[in-house]
Amino acid sequence: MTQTDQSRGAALRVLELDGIVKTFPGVKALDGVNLSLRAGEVTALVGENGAGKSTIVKILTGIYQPDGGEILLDGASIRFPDADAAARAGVTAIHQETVLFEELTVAENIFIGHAPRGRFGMIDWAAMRKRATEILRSIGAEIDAEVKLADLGIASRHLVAIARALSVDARVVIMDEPTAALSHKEIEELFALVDMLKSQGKAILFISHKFDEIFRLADRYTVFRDGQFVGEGKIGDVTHDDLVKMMVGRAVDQVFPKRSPVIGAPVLTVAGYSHPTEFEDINFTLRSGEILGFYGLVGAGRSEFMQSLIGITKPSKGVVRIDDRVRVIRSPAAAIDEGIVYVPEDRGKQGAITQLPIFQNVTLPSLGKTSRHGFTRMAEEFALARTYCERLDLRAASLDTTVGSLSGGNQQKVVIAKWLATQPRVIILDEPTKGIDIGSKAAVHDFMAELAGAGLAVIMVSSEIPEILGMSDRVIVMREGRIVAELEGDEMSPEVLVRHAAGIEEQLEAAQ
Amino acid sequence: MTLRTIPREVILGLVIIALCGVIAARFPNFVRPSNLLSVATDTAPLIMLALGQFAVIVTRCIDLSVAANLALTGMICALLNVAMPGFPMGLMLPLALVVGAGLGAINGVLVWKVGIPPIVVTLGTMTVFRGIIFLLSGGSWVNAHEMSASFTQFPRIPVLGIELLAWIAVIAVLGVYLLVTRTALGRAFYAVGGNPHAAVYTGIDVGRTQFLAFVLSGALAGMTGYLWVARYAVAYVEIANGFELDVVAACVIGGVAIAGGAGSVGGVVLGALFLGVIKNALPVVNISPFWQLAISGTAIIIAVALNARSNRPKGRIILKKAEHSHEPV
Amino acid sequence: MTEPRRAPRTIPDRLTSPLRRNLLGWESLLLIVGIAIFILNAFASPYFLSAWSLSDATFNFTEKAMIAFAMALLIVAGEIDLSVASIIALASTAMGAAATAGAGTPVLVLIGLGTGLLCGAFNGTLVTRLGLPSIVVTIGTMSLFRGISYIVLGDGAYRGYPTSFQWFGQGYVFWVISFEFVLFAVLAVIFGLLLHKTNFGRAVYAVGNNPTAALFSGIRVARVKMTLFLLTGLMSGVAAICLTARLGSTRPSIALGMELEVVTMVVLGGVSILGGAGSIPGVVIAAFVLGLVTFGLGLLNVPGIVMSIFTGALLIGVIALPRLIAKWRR
Amino acid sequence: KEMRIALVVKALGIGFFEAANKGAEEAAKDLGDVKIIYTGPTDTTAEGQIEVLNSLIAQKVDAIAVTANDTDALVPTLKKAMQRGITVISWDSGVAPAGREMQLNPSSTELIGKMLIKMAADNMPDGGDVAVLSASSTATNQNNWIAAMKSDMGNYPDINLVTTVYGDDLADKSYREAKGLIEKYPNLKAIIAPTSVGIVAAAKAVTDAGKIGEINVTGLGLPSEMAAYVENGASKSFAIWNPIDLGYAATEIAYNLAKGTAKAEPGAKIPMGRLGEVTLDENTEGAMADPFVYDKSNIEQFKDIF
Ligand SMILES: Nc1ncnc2c1ncn2[C@@H]1O[C@H](COP(=O)(O)OP(=O)(O)OP(=O)(O)O)[C@@H](O)[C@H]1O
Ligand SMILES: Nc1ncnc2c1ncn2[C@@H]1O[C@H](COP(=O)(O)OP(=O)(O)OP(=O)(O)O)[C@@H](O)[C@H]1O
Ligand SMILES: [Mg+2]
Ligand SMILES: [Mg+2]
Repeated sequence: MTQTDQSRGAALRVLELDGIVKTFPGVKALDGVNLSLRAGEVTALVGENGAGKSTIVKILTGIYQPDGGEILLDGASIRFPDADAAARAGVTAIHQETVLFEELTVAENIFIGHAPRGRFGMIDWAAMRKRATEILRSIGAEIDAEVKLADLGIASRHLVAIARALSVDARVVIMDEPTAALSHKEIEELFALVDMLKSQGKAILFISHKFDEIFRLADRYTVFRDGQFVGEGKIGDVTHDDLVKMMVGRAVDQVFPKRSPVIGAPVLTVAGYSHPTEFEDINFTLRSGEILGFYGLVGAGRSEFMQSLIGITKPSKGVVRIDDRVRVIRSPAAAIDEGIVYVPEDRGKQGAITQLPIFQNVTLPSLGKTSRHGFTRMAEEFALARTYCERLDLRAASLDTTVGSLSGGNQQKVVIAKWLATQPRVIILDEPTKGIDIGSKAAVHDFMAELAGAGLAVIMVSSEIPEILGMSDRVIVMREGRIVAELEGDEMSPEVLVRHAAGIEEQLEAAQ
Repeated sequence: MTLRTIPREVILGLVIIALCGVIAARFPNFVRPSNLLSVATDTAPLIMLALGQFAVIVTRCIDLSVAANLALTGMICALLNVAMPGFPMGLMLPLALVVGAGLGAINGVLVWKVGIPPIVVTLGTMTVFRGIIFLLSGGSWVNAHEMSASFTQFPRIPVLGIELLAWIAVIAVLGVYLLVTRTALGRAFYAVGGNPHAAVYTGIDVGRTQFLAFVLSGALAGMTGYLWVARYAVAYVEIANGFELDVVAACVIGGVAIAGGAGSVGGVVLGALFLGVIKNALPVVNISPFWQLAISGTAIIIAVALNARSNRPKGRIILKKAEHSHEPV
Repeated sequence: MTEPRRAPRTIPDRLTSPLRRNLLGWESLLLIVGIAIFILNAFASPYFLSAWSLSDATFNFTEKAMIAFAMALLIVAGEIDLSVASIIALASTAMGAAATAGAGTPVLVLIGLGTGLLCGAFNGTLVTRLGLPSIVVTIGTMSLFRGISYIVLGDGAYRGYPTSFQWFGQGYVFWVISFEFVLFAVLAVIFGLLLHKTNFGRAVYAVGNNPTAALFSGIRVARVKMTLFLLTGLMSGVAAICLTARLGSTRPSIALGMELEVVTMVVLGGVSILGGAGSIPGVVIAAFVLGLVTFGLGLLNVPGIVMSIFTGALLIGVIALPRLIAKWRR
Repeated sequence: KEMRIALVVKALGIGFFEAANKGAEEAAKDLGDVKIIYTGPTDTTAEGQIEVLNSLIAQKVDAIAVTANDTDALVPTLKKAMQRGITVISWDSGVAPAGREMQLNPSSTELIGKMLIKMAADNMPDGGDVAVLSASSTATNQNNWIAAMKSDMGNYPDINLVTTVYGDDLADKSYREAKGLIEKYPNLKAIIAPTSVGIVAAAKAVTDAGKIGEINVTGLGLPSEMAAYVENGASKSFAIWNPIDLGYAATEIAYNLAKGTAKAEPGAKIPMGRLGEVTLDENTEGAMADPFVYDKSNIEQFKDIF
């Protein structure tokens, strides 16, 4: 690098972190890390689950206070005592967890904390609605600003979170896994947005586990590993494999496990399953040893349908056969008894009990196995939990730490471990690798393959095409609560999947 | 329209009207305008306390000390009146407001700065406040003849034919309405209660917001304390004992979510009026006094159950045809 | 597969032993407070350290504590029952009516327990079937249950309890050890085991911390809650038997206001009012602490209302202290 | 050694009992070697009184003079007290005979009942409706007086008792009940409230409703609390015995029984210091004195005393 290059770089650096340290009870989340963000550039922050990425985001937005080190804004040292201070300094973020208010309207969710004021300092609702609608339109989201957030789906909520981040006039925009809950179309719109922000000279920090996104968007990269700074540089100077190596400390092959499926007898047959508002006329058969992929855009109703299979919602019509016998499943407990388990998508709400320790989470659905006469047996619980957690390469200080203190990806592993421990016959995994790092993803995939090999029937709901194609023996595509295609073998290609999921195929058929 | 799509305020309003109708069938005098007005006036203290409680519950807290705060502030006003009969009445109400707010602030600080759960804090201060009344008054009553006439007459001063007490309640309702719908603080109440975690991310100081809700609740309780003591012309340790549960019940009947984040001023006022009608009607209608407790308990349960039915979470609407017919089955 | 996976790392079971964690826990703090109060009492009043005094003192908390055990489980599961005192009134009234009609002691006991269960079932049904918040439901049933007592009894009273029945409230098992105290101790052990050592107890914690995740994990959440309401009703029935036997009569105002004392006991025992955390040993110690405070102050003839300043301050103080220390350390 | 006599009241903070305490202290001073422990629960519950009694038993006081929240519920505890050698008497609101050595009634129940209806009747020459506002439905003395009053109503054929309501000795509840009475019975001529809390609330309700002169409030009350309403005419007259004397008498009796200078048995005469002596009937009950009527003519004189 030449002298001028360096000084120009320094001038562009809007925000710098120097030697940031952050410890939680028992964990050193950040151990003297550096990070610099430059105007008009996208910096990708990569690292395994628990590397400390989200922690840095929280420090930058004033939610956590660092135990050591310095934050420099335009070269001057600064502190962010709370989220408001960070926003006023021009730092805004889309957090990993959606942090919104169900009972408030979309407009208010976007503007709470900095609502436009009218006379007597009272909130100007009209102005707020108008500006909210403008911002939503600018990111291509067709969401009514006046509806309650509770009435929106996950994807729309995420768009509201993005709109909120844009509602402050920021110089630094942070995005912590913004695409995790978005589908193809919305991701494209987000990318366009990032390009626009870049052209406006904003400094952007982009966090993602998806490498294609990183190579597509980022100008620079920074790598953390286990709370430590590993390296940084221009994205053009590294290859995919280099980056993975820096992140994990070794090479990881992205190839999905090779399987030679032995497909057996039908285990689960669903016929004419319908619900008044959520899905209609679902028919399919699942065989032992098979991995059946469910693809669709986010919001296609896959989760709702899967949840009705385990008795969370009641279908209005249709039957389920298990081993050719009709069964009515009224509750998840009954489903577990039948050998059907569902690994939910929303791990914070449905998957994990974050306040309880890891081992208690893992054994919760299998308490019958680790107890005698209804009395719990600690040693057996630990043994069971350890077996499955270590298989999934969980990173945790001990099995007695609470799940809430784990990183997002590690929480996901606990949730998967918990369901595997029930030793089911049919396992439904809803977005099983959402938000988990590349190494752990491979571990989950391996494990899925192994389960299918051992004769389990697996349903995998995923919105990631490579994962669907790499893992499934057969794919069902859902759209607006209906099955629109069932694909096998050579029919399974990215284009076909997207066309069915987006409804292009249907339009074509209708046109003919 | 189904039961679920009608706003709860309307349902509650209809229930109250129906209730009045039933009472009128047995006792026509009950629905005379003058009597209805007097019922509303009698309910004013409950409305004011419920407004404060509403703010507190919306922020995901609860204030069980309101009745004790009322009693303590009322006793302080009464003792002040006895000691200085010349104390100007124009200042008595603001003074009660400040004293009440101070007591509310004690709750608020314990919740905000020490981080004790609100129900624990207020369960504690509830008994402590009552104890302090005993210490202040030596356990004896302050009676009508010890109070100055202007002290006891204040809440009854008629303005446009309606007692001042009722006007003060109306002002409190409007004030709280503007506060929660049109100010940043009011919206922060909802945000904090709806999702405290997210509130931190949006730069709202959760503890401070809850503190302010407690101060509001305390101020309203204190103000009501003076009005109560003046109206009934007596102050003693046990006044309004157990009233906190009525206040909470009024809020919940009015549709305030006990888990925080949801509720409306209109609902709260109607919830309080519902209880007010029942409490005032029972002694009037020819019902054995021994039935009153069971009846008001049943009424609370039915009101809450009705309310919950109109508020069932709807399933998501994914199917296109379902979206158009828009009639959740 | 081109490269063997990294050998999995071993995760230790736990970093701190359960014993050490308990030593630093809430229960220890409370125990210290309890011992301090005991010593203070012994110094403050010459009458305190006598076997009969201490035995009499236990009556100040045994009945409340029995309910508090069940209430602790209910609160851990994220619900609450404010109608317990009214259940006592109703159960006592039912027993009184039966006694007047000539029922014997065993029948009376069954009626007391049965009424408690019925009331618990009523609360539980409203909460689990209609999905109503328990705090509100039980504010309503609190009036309803006691209201029924008033309807039945009016300004009258039931008196004619058989002499053998009175043993439940006035009997001594051994020297100064009353029946109530023995029952209290036995129930403490049963509830301790139930919450801390059984699958049901684990389900209670799971439900209290995250009912949705618990449901998805195959726990029958509604059934767990229903069981807890039944249990609370049952224990209110047990307390009704003891209290009625101790008083030897029933009026509708029996046990008025006891619900708040029970909740105070549970919360002082370290049960998180928000659900999901708490222990039975904590509640047991809290029962002793509250009993000692009221009895000790009673010996000094401190009026009850002034006592309540102490209990209120104790409640806030004991909970505030560890938090303040943690803050101050940082 | 000084003798410790506990004066246990229904609830602390009620003016009537505070006055009784004054009398007890007066007796203690007269007797010289007596210490009064004035105590009671905060609200009028039997359980609260039992806790208080338990602590008194533990303190080994010499005598307990109690006015009961519940006739029967205190019996087991008081029996225990007597077994441990403590002298137990009840006064004002009595305890069932098994739980005490004697009961001191402020006045005879019949006399009070007669007085209640007479005070109402004296001010309603044309007869009409009257209603009773009582304290809690479990209060023994209230119920007895009302029963006695009802049995004397045959002498007043023009007077019609329409209902009995309960204010639970809570000012606001009593007020609401009184208002309800006024609303419901347009022809109501008098409210009889044999409770010092209820009578004040009723007088206030009548005043507020602008019914002074139409509805007369009478019953049992304290001059200090009622003075304002006698002056404004809401209450023409009311009665009470002197609570100071009552406390004084209870203390004297407890002292004499504990000392052994008298024995509580049917027919016994027990000295009460300056008040002479009380004679016990077959239920070991005795009456202290006749009730005394207060009206415009004498209220000034007493309102600062009790
Ligand atoms: N509130 C907390 N209390 C205790 N430990 C925490 C807390 N938050 C984070 N940690 C720990 O800090 C470390 C870093 O977590 P962080 O959430 O920053 O990881 P991440 O890089 O964002 O991972 P992911 O890719 O899974 O989102 C982890 O070991 C986590 O367990
Ligand atoms: N408005 C809402 N109310 C309640 N739950 C919702 C709402 N929107 C989404 N969810 C839940 O969040 C999760 C994710 O929703 P998402 O928008 O992904 O829809 P989905 O039906 O899961 O679609 P798919 O699984 O096909 O992506 C689901 O479990 C869904 O039940
Ligand atoms: Mg993260
Ligand atoms: Mg989904």
